[in-house]
Amino acid sequence: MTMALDQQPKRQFKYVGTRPPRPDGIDKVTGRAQYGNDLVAPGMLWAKILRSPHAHAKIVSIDTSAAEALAGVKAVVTARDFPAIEGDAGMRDVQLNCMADTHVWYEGHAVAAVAATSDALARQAVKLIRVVYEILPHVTDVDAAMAPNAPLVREGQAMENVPAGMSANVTYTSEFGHGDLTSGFAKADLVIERVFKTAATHQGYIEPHACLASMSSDGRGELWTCTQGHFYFRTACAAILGIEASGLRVTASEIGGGFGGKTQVWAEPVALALAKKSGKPVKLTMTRDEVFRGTGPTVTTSMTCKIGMTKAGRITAGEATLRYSGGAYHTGTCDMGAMAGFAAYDLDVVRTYGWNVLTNRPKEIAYRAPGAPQAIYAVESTIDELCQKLNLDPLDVRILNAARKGTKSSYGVVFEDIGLLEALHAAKTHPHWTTPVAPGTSRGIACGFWFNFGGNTCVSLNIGTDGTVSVSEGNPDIGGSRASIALMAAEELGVPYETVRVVIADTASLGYNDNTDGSRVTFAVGLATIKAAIAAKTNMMARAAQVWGIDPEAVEWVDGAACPAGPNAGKFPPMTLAEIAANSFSTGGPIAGHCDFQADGAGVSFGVHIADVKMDMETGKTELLRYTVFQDAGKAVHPDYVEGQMQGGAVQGIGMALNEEYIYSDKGTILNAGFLDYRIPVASDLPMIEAVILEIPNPGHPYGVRGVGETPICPPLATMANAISRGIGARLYELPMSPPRVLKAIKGA
Amino acid sequence: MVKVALWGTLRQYADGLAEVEVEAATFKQLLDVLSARYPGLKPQIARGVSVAIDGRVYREAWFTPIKPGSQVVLMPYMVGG
Amino acid sequence: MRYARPETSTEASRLLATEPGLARVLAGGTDLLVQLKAGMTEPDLIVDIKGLPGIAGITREAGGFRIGAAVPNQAMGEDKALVAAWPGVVEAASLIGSTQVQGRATIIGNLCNASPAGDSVPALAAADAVARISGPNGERDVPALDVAVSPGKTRLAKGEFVTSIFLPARPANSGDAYLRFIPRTEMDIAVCSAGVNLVLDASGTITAARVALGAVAPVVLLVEAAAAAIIGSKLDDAALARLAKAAEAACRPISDKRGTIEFRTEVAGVLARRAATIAYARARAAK
Amino acid sequence: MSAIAVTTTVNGDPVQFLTDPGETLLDVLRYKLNLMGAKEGCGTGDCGSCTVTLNGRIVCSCLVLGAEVDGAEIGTIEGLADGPNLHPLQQAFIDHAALQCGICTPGILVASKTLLDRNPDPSEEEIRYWLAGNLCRCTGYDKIIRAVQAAAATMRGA
Repeated sequence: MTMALDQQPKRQFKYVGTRPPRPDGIDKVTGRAQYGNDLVAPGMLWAKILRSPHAHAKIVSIDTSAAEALAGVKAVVTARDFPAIEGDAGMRDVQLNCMADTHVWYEGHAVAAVAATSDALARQAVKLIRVVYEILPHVTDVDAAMAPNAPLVREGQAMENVPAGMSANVTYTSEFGHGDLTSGFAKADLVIERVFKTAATHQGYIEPHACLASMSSDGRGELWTCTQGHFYFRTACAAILGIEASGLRVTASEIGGGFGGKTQVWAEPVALALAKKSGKPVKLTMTRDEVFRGTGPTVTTSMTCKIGMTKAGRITAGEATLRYSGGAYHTGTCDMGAMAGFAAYDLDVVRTYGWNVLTNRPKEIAYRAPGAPQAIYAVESTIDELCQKLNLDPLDVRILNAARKGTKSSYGVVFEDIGLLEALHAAKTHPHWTTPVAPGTSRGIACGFWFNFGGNTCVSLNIGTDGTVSVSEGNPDIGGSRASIALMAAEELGVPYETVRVVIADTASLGYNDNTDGSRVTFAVGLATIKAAIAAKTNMMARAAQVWGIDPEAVEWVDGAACPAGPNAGKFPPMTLAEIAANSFSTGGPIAGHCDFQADGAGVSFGVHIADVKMDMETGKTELLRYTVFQDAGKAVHPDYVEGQMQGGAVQGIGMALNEEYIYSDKGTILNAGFLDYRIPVASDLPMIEAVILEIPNPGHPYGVRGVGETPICPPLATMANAISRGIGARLYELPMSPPRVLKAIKGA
Repeated sequence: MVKVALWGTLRQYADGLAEVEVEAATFKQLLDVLSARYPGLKPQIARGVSVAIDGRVYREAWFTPIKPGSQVVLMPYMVGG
Repeated sequence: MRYARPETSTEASRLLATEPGLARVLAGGTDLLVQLKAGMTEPDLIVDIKGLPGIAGITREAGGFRIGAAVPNQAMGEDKALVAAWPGVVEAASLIGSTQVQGRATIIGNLCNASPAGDSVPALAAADAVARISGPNGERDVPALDVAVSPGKTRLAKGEFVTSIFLPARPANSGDAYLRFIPRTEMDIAVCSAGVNLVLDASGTITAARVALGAVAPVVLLVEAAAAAIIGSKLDDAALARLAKAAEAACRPISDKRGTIEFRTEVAGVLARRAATIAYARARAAK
Repeated sequence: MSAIAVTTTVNGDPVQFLTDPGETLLDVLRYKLNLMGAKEGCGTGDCGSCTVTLNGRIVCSCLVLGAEVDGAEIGTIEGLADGPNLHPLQQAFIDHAALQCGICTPGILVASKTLLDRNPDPSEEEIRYWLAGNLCRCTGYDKIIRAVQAAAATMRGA
């Protein structure tokens, strides 16, 4: 019996790779599924947060007495209700972001909150809170924040690696890469250096943050919330409130989108503090306006990219400096951009620099491949411009330079099996690429990359006495993961998909699970499920061996049943999982498998996108005619949902490219905090998005699975920029490429 | 002995070296040896580092074994969306 | 806040006129409820006019059309005779908001919201539509173009509200069109817009024209110079160029989150040209 | 502030409730009638996740006052299935993986149902424009459009 995970990924599947209905489908098409805002409790209060109208100010005083005196108001909290966290600067920042104490650092920063017997009363009560501010100079533009004499956002935030003489708003720098730049650029026939800027964009999930909190005087609490990671939320809420984590049970509701934006606490600690103070359950739901003003967008960036290329199209050296700002806080997002920017290429000489800059903007939080789309936009645009100037085919140049197995990546790691070349070759022979570009239209292509994560994972798999299977896992299902996990359990156990039920356990019922992020769930939770299934199978084979009176080593698992392994083991008919389960009370009790581990070996994923556009040369408007995504999924467990990730990620990237941006007034306030003027793509903006899945198995997973969620947001920015620049005969260096900017570029061309 | 590649930022704290040789059988031993030899690395190690061993990334597991001759690359600890 | 649903216009005017606090008229509610949600308005009284007799219908009158204040824009698109006579006005109405908003929003609400970017207004102005106003002193008629006086402000006196819009009868060989510029294909407020209404003679020469521009000034502009630039022509390229130039010359927009002065000015000329081309083709096809 | 008594029909059932003048139909449905299927994504009519039918037209229930619907006929996602039997659109959305997070799904289904009631064979473009007011951030709309097309074909008996 060899039950260790094979190093060679499995290639023959019965269930994995099929497209069955998702287990939560009926709940979600009938309106029964319960999301963050869908739970109510007897005696519940309604909460409302008061937010700063100023981009940067000192809080002189807060007078809550009038709000407290309003009939129906049961609790008011301010920073005084949150004991200051010591010894963990990162968590202290999270705490200060949930509730400002001495300063507000951006418009929308929470300063107080109220719980009252109705939503209307809570809204009335926050208006009665009197906050005296001393307004301070603000800065929202990343380049302006680095200029001499820029307003100082926060004092004393610079880390040890910031060189002397830099703006005090620079808090962190990093450097990656290898090779000698001078000789690398010297080998090039053409070197160009370009400066790019990208606007902050919001994750734009349709479900606003919402939670229902209750907390007793003994410190025991319950939190129901829409989250990408209820275990982290428990940790953060406990730290921010100064309570024991074990006292708090967090249950993840169904989640109406996150894309990284629900990996961090915003309102939840505030709701818990109000519940603690009032002694009653508290419902706190953000408005859309609050979501835009008060929760995390992406970084806003300014980037310099320099690339040298030979006449034959070989890149001789690449260098990029990424100036990222994620608001008034430290973020490591510039690291990820600096590592990802050139990852698609096999380069002898590459150097990237990341800078984190403070501005008076909301605290950045991860958005699908955080930091990567922007850096990749700069690199892929610069490469495309070199191709244009050297009259080279942009796809052939990418094939010539593509990273492959054995390539030392720009961030130092040597790649294992990767699928970039396969994706590029698939693109080259695809009808989209082989169809000539129609007159009056233009075509762009770009590559993208994401690392993919594994991480802390805990799964329990229970065999029911009737032969059905339940899997308890700890990662909210944000896009069909229940289906893919059930498929992997069915595959490993050899039982029908329909007999497997997957539940998302609360924090009191299962060990810690990392957030649903980093494209980790299908990989890591799937791996844990396979391991738990193997443990259950081992148990079941031992039971069969006992019944047969043979050695457990002489039993193997075939098609959902224990069988004697080979002719020497004895002649017994297969004993099915259902038969073993039915006899479990007589053979030793309930049967389960468990896995708690740290999943490593998540394979990186590459994608290639092609776009055809038609430009209105008189208005600067872009019409997207055709879009194709090629991506390596390792093994597509449920291909529908893999395609869905590729399509959805691409469209988010198209939104970043065309219209999405935070627009600021000269007072540092946001002018477009709503879906009317923060323009995410609507159905009529788009063609069908063709998704071509490639399967180059990840050697780190028994089925070859790679994460797929994040890579597809990386290529579209440059894919669209490259298509537009070829269409209008001029290149834009700033995102979004909104019609006024495009028209200006046309006029200037 | 294993050779450990440092990302650019860290080199200033390691005598300017892009690669250092250390005696370590696990990720934790590696971090301990580096902290002791190059105290300037401590703030970044406290913020979080991951390691890639022969091309596979381990996000934080201390007791990940490192075989002699392995290709070891340090990376900043990362978050995703 | 109180809610009233009067059953006669007289009662509605009385409620609006006698309310000591702020009274707001509710028809489709697609602007009012957004303002309520944002706390931009805190009325003491909401007067729902959807219960008034005749307010929800489109009726034929003097060869033209009278459209009640509670007719949702979607219903305008469902009236085949109206679409045939005033395709530009119906297009403008059908561009306001999503399908969901179309089921509620009204052109009169759009007019009374007094935004320079309201989609129906340039088309109504080009059509020379007339708003009928009901108030404490009875009814009066005002050109639709004159209802708004500045952004968010109308000519309506206390107690007055618009009960219907009248679109006149069409002469032979006439046609209208409306175009707006938005960054997406739907769901946006017009960055700038143009409504054009033409009457031709049998040979195709333009004998009468009205050109209105939206979102390029504090109120919708009726640009007589733009009309003059094409009257007497068969909308040849030279006439179109004169039209665009006259339209651009009339623009005095602002730069804001939706567009710049330069962009609005330039694109207003483009839209005027394109709308005129569509209106001309319609007029040529019309009997 | 005085409450207003409203008698109406929701999914064919007679319903009575008391509402404050400023209360939206969405809040009435969710918190007075316990019909949580309509979601508030924006509260300003820009996302469509609160879509219901009001006398046969789709509306954003966040832009309707509860007080306005006296005597009206309202349809919500909860009324789409016939008891345990899913509507062809609901089945098509499951079969075609037309939802990821599912928060926009109730609104899109109600809107699509009304489209197919009016036009049993809509083109891709007609579906896209009809649904332009229903934001979906997960799918890129591709599978939603295909699911509506498939349901339309099923309902036509094609």
